[in-house]
Formats: sequence, structure tokens, C-alpha cells
Amino acid sequence: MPGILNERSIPVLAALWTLTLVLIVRGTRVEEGSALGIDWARLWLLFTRINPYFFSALGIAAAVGLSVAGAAWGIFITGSTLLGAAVHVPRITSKNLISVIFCEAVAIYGVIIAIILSTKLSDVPRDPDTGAYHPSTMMAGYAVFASGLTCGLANLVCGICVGVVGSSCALADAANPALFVKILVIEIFGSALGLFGVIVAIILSSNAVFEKV
Amino acid sequence: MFNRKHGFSEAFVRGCHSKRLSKRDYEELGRCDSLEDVKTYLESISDYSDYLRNVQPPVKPEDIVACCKRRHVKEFNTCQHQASPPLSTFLEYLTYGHMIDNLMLALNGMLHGRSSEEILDKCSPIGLFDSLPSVVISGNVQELYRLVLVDTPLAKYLSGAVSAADLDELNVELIRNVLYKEYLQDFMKFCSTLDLRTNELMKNLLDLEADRHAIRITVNSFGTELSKSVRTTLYTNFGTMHPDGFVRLATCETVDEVKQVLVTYPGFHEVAAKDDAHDVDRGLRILELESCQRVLAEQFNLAAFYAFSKFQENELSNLMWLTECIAQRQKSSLGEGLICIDTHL
Amino acid sequence: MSNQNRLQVAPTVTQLAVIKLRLQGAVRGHALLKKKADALTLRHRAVLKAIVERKTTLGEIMREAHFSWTRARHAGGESVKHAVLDGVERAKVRVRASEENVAGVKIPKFFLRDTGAEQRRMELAGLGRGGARVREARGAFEKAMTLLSELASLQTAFVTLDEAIRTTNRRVNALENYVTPRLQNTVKYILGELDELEREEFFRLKKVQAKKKRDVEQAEREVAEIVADDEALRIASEELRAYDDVVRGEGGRGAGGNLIETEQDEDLLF
Amino acid sequence: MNEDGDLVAVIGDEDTVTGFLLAGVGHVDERQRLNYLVVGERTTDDEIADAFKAFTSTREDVAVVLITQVIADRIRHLVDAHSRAIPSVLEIPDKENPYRPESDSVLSRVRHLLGGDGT
Repeated sequence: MPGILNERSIPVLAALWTLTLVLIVRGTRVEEGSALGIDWARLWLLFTRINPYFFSALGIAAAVGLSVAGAAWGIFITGSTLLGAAVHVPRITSKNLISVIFCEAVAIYGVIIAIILSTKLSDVPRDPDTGAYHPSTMMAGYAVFASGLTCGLANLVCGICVGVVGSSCALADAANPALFVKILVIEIFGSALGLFGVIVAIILSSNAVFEKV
Repeated sequence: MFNRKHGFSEAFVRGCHSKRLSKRDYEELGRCDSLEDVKTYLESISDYSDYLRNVQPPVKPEDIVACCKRRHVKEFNTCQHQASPPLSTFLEYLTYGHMIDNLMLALNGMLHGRSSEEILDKCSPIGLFDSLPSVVISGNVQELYRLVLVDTPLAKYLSGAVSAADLDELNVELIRNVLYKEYLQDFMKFCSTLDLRTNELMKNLLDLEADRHAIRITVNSFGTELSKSVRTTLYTNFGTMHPDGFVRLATCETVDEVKQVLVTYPGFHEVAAKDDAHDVDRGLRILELESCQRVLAEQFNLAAFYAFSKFQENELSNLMWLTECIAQRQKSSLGEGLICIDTHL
Repeated sequence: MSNQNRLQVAPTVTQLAVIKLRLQGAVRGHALLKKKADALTLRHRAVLKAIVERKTTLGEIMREAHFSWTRARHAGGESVKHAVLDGVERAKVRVRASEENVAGVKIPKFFLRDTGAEQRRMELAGLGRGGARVREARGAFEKAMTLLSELASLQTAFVTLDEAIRTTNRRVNALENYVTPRLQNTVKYILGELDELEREEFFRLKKVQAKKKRDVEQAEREVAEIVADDEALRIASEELRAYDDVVRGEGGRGAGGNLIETEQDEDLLF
Repeated sequence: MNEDGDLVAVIGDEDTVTGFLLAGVGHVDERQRLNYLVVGERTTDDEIADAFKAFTSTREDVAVVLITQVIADRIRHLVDAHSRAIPSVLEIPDKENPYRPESDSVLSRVRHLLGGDGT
């Protein structure tokens, strides 16, 4: 399967994405008159009525899913290079497992955040009069979603970053053992990126409280 | 994304590359007094031991070079077996150069009625193609032309450049160089379909190769019957010197004139500043290997494989030079042929 | 005198003259051949010196030639080699033999000759790679070829001269040790034989003379006795008659015997 | 005798032969006979001997036979036995082994004749 994310496919994907958005927006448009515009009020209504638990679940899924995707990607990049380089220089395998472990750590961040987020969830009934959720519940839902997304995206990119650096590290180590520690430092910085995401995610989610009012 | 498919091969190639003989190794080898010493040294430091083990004394230069060649072929083949497109196509392109040589060998051998085993024996193993044996046993030139056209990857070059009738009359060396020119141009076209970075790097490398090809043809055609108009047809349609540099090269008659042309190009300035005529060739090779070295400093692109194969060739030629020098007791000339770009960072 | 070491000739004066002439010829021939042998040996030595010298430089020249070819191969790769090996058509360099005369011995001498045969296939060898080096290597090997052709001439000269010297020496030796002594022996033999004959004749003549003298003396003495004694005279005249008989008989027999003897001698000789 | 002159035959390893071919001694006649023999790893002594005999006795158009010393050693009896003046057999050094005058059949005769001062 050829790579989906290459130079030529990105514009196509962007166009598709835009088209989808337009369709969604157009689909929600009120069928009256000929004014071609977006019915923001209706969209807003739609948006406020979405269940906060849906957002929470989506956030948790994003946290663990994107992190694992990033970690896997990184491990793949590092791993394939590591294997190739190890054919001729077997000694690098054990040392360069650190790169793989760094990638693995990214997945663990995701899992941790996912666990933290999922412990936030608790059952909050709707307002019996309006049938809507209390604004603080809604806010908690959004916060969990945002925190999950933050953590997931950060970890995805971090995983790729660590993977690329890790693969270079394997090559450099194979060529010259003295380079290993130097590149490892770079790798640590890369892996710290994921941690920033995790910290922000934790802070973000700390505001989210599902409680009965 | 590059690594998903080519990461292993790239790392493998780099692993092979890191096992190249380094400058220090060459220095050590230069101190050897006999080929037995060379053999022992090679066995002790590098991956050659497996290949050298079966070499019986007296050791001949050919033996050591053959071992080196076997090793390179094995590396290359491993790489090729691992490859998936576009790397596999890229590697195939790398074999075409050897294929052209093999084809010319077959053609030449056939014209002289050599036996097919003899020809196949001499063929470079990297450039073997499935139908080569049938090409070799084909009875006449027409048959050979047809066969090549039908089942070899070289068909597109051959059909474009020469006709069956030419094959009989033209000088084999001319055909070889015409094919090589077509091959370079096609390779260039292929590279433009690859990812941006590879394309960029390969463009530089192939430009240089095209210039080298043109310069060498010019220098080597002095004093031969090759006319200037024919010479022009052997130049490629790209290259850093294309087109006006090639036009000027075409009119050159001495090495000095070539140098004057070269001086105007910044890349070749240093090469042209040398005194000896042969230094031009050597300078160009060094230039090529240096740019290959630069390419190897980057990861995640296919140009590394090209650089790898160039370094392979260089090692082979270095080793040949070294062993011959030692065998012929001409160690004073050792430095003249060795080109070692230190591959280790 | 043994029969082996001389010619079987009649020991006559004519033969002697012939043999003497032959001996003279043999001696002169010997001197000439000796001179020729010396000339050849001189030349031979010169050739040997030259061969040794050339062979020593050959090592150096070949080494250079090989190395320049290695350079070509290094620059042009294996394909250059195949291009050359497969590019053979007609010989461009041939050798031409001419002959030189040293003391009557024809010595072949090789000259390199460029036939001008076109070497189209080889001409462009290494066009793409290493062509200039290939041309250098060609020059080096052509140089080696020139030296080798000289060496070939010298070596052929050596072998020819060797052969010629051996033949000449054999002849000289034959003349010296066989032909000349044989002729000399023959001369000696003939001379000896002639002497013998002469001595025999002389002796016989002497013998005859002595007897005649004795007989004459005896007759004279008897005549003197007869003169002195009449009695004796009668007896003397009787006896004288008898002597005449004897002398006639003896003289006739003696001459015949001699002749036969000489003939028998010659027969024996032959 | 050919009016163009006679040929030079070469018996040697690949590089030596190639060098001389480069100099232009190579010849392929109408009957596709070659005037050179490339001795490789698989060439047997018999093949060399056959070629040597062909160059020295059978073929009339060969005046000089060049043979590398290493190979001459393999058929030493034939080389030593060759005593005719034409074709003359020359032993040449090959690229790896320096010239060894002591094993040259002509030179050994030379030294014998010169009585020691041959070198």
C-alpha cells in the first residue's frame, strides 16, 4: 500500500475534508428562502444538545488511540532501521532498545491520561425541565474531550519524532558508538514533548467535574 | 512513511557501508608486503573472512577482488530481495549500468564466436538478467537484437538509440556509450517521479554523473577516430554543464581546452586546476564520492542507495589497485589510485 | 705402421705429390676455420652480452607495461579488458625477418613492422572510462614489443651462432685431429716405403757389383796363374768356360728374381 | 613467408596477453585460429603444451613466441627441448612475479657459456 500521507495526497485529503465540512454545514441549513448561508443558531442548538459523555468518551479514545498510534509509528520507524543496522552491528540492539522504550513511554502517557480521564466520569442526570445537561456537566464533557485530544495529538507527534530520532540514533550508533549518548539526549528532548501534552491534559482535565448540582 | 518500507534496507545498506574499509584500513593494507598479508588483514578486520576463507595460497589479486565483488553482490542482492517499490525499481535502475556492460560483452563475444559459458562467466553478476543466457546463445546479431528488444529492460534504450543494422556495424564501445546516455536520461526521468528529497539529491548526483560521462568521453576520444559530431550525440540532455558547456566540450581537442571549459564551472574549478590529465578523471571521481558522502548524511531517501552502490564500486577499484600494487611491487604508486573518502563520521 | 691412421695409397712419388698437396690444403683450411670460429665466438659473446643486458632491462620494461595496464584497468573497469580481448582482428604488429651475414653464417634478424591493420574495435576501448589510460598502456606494451623483437633477434642469433660455432669447431677438430695427422702419416709412410725400396735396390746392386768384382778378381788371378804356369793355363781355360756358364746362369736368374720380388712387394702393399 | 612479416604468438595470463593484444600483436586468421592463448585457472598443462607445439612447429607464420615464465615452468621440458632458431621462444615476466633470469632456459645456457659472469 503506497503511503497515504505524501506530498501528492495531502491536497487531495484537504479537499475531501473541506468538502465533508461543507456538506455537513449545508445539511444543517434550514430549507427556506434562497439565501445561501449557514444557520448558525441551528448549528449551535445542535452542538449544545450533544451528550457530554459522548465528548468524554471521544476524548478518552483520542488520548489512548492517538498515543498508541504515535508510539506504534515511532517503534516502527526505529525498529525497521534498528533491525537493518543490527544485521552488521549486532551490539547496537540492546542499547537502542531505549529508543523503542521512549516510543513505548508515549503510549503509556496516553493510557495514563485515558485512565485519569475515565475516572472523572460519573453519572449526572439531565435537568428534568429542559431535558438539557447542566452547563458544568457540559463543560466537563468538553474539557475531557479537549484534554484527551491534546494528549493524543501531542503524543502522536511525539511518537513520530522519537521514532525518527531513534532510527537515526540506531544508524549513528552503528557507525560510531560515541554518538549514541549525544543522540540520546536529542531523543530525550523529543520525548519530553509528549510530556508537555500530558501535563496540559492533566491540568485541563482537573477542571472537569461531573457532579450533581 | 519512508521507513515503513525502506527503513530496513536503508539501515542494512548503511550497516554494509559502515563495514567499508576505512582510510586507516587502507593505510594498514598499504603496509602489507604480500598478498597473504593482505588476506590475513582483511580476514581479521572486516566481513571478508567468510569470502576469503576458501582462497588458497598463492593468493592472486584477482582472488581478493573477486571476494570483494562476491560480497558486494550479496549485499546488493539482499537489499534487492528486501525491497518493495519504488526502491526495487530504483535498485533495478542501478543494475542497468552493469546490464549494458553485460549486453555489450555478449554482443562482442558472439561476434567472436565465444562459447556461452565463457561469456556468462565474465558477466557482472549484478547486471544479470533472465534472458541473458538466451541472448548469449542467439546465433546472429538480428536474433540478439530481437531478443534484447523483447525481454530485457534495456529494450527502451536500444530501440531508441540503435537499429538492428547498426548493431552489426557500429563500434561496440559507441553502442555502449549511447546506451549509457539513454540510461542516464531515463534514470533521471524516473527519479523525478520519486519523492521530493530523493529527486533533489538524485538530480545533483545524476547531473554530476552526466558531466563526468561527457568529460570522460571528450578526454578519451582525443587521438581516436571518433568524430566531433558523433561525440556530441553521446552527451546527455541534462547535467550542470548542459547545454552550453557540452557545446564547448564538443569542440575541444586537447585536455587543456577541456580544462578551460571546466574552470568556468564552480563545481569543477578545483578539478581543472590540476596539472596532470589523469587527475581530471581522479578529481571527478573524488567529487562524485564526496557528493555521495553528503547524500549519505541524510536519512529517509533513496539516493543513499545510489551512493552506496558508488561506494561499492570505489571499494572494489581501490582493492584492485591495492592488491595489484602489492603484487607488482609498485607500492610507491599506491596513493595514485586509491580514493578513500573517510566514510566514518 | 698401422693401416688405420693413413690413407691406402701406393707409395709412389706421384701419390706423394698429391697427398702433400692435400695436406697443405688441410692445414690452410684449418687455419681459416679457426679464424672463422674465432670470429663467430666473438660475435657470440657479443650477442650473449646483449641478451643478458636486454633480459635485465626486459624485467623493468615489462613491469612498467604491466603496471600501466593495471592503471588502465583501474580506470576503465573490467569492461576494458573484455573490449580488448574481444577486439582482436588482424595483427597490427608483425615481425619481418632479414638476414645478416657473419663469417658466412646467415643470422636472421627480426624487425617489427606495423602492417597498418586497422584496429577499429580496440581503438575506442574505454571511451566511457579510462580511454586515455588504455592508450598509455598500449604505448608501454608497444615499447616492450620493440625490446622483445630485439631480444628475439638476439636469441635467434644466439641459437644460430651456437649451431654454427659448433659445426665450425667440429670441422676444426676434425682437421686438426683426424685429417691432418692421417695425411701426415700417409706422407711419412710413402716416404718410408720409398726409402726402403731405394735401400733394397742399392744393396742388391752392391751385392751384384761385389760378386762381379770378386769373380773378375778371381778370373784375373787365375789368368795370372795360367800365364805363370802352362799347365795351369789349360785348366784355367777350362775353368773360364765353366765360369762363363755360371755367370750367365746366375746373372739371368738374379735379375728375374729381383723383378718378381718387387712386384710381389707392391702387391702386398695394396 | 608472408610478405607482411610473421606473427608474434603469446602464451600468458590474461593481463599479459591483453597487454600485448593492445599493442596489436593479436591476429585471427581465416580459419579462426588465434595466435594467443589465455591461460586461466582451468587451463590444463596439456592445452598449454598443445598451443606451444602448434606455435613452434605446426604453424609457419609464427616467428616469435612469447611465453610468461610461470607458464613456461609448467611445460619446461618442451621449452628446453625447443632448439630451433625460428620461431624463437622468449620468456617474459608476468605482472606478479619479477623476472627470474635463473630459470630462463636461454639465459641458463648463456650463463653456462659465459661461466659465471653472466649476471
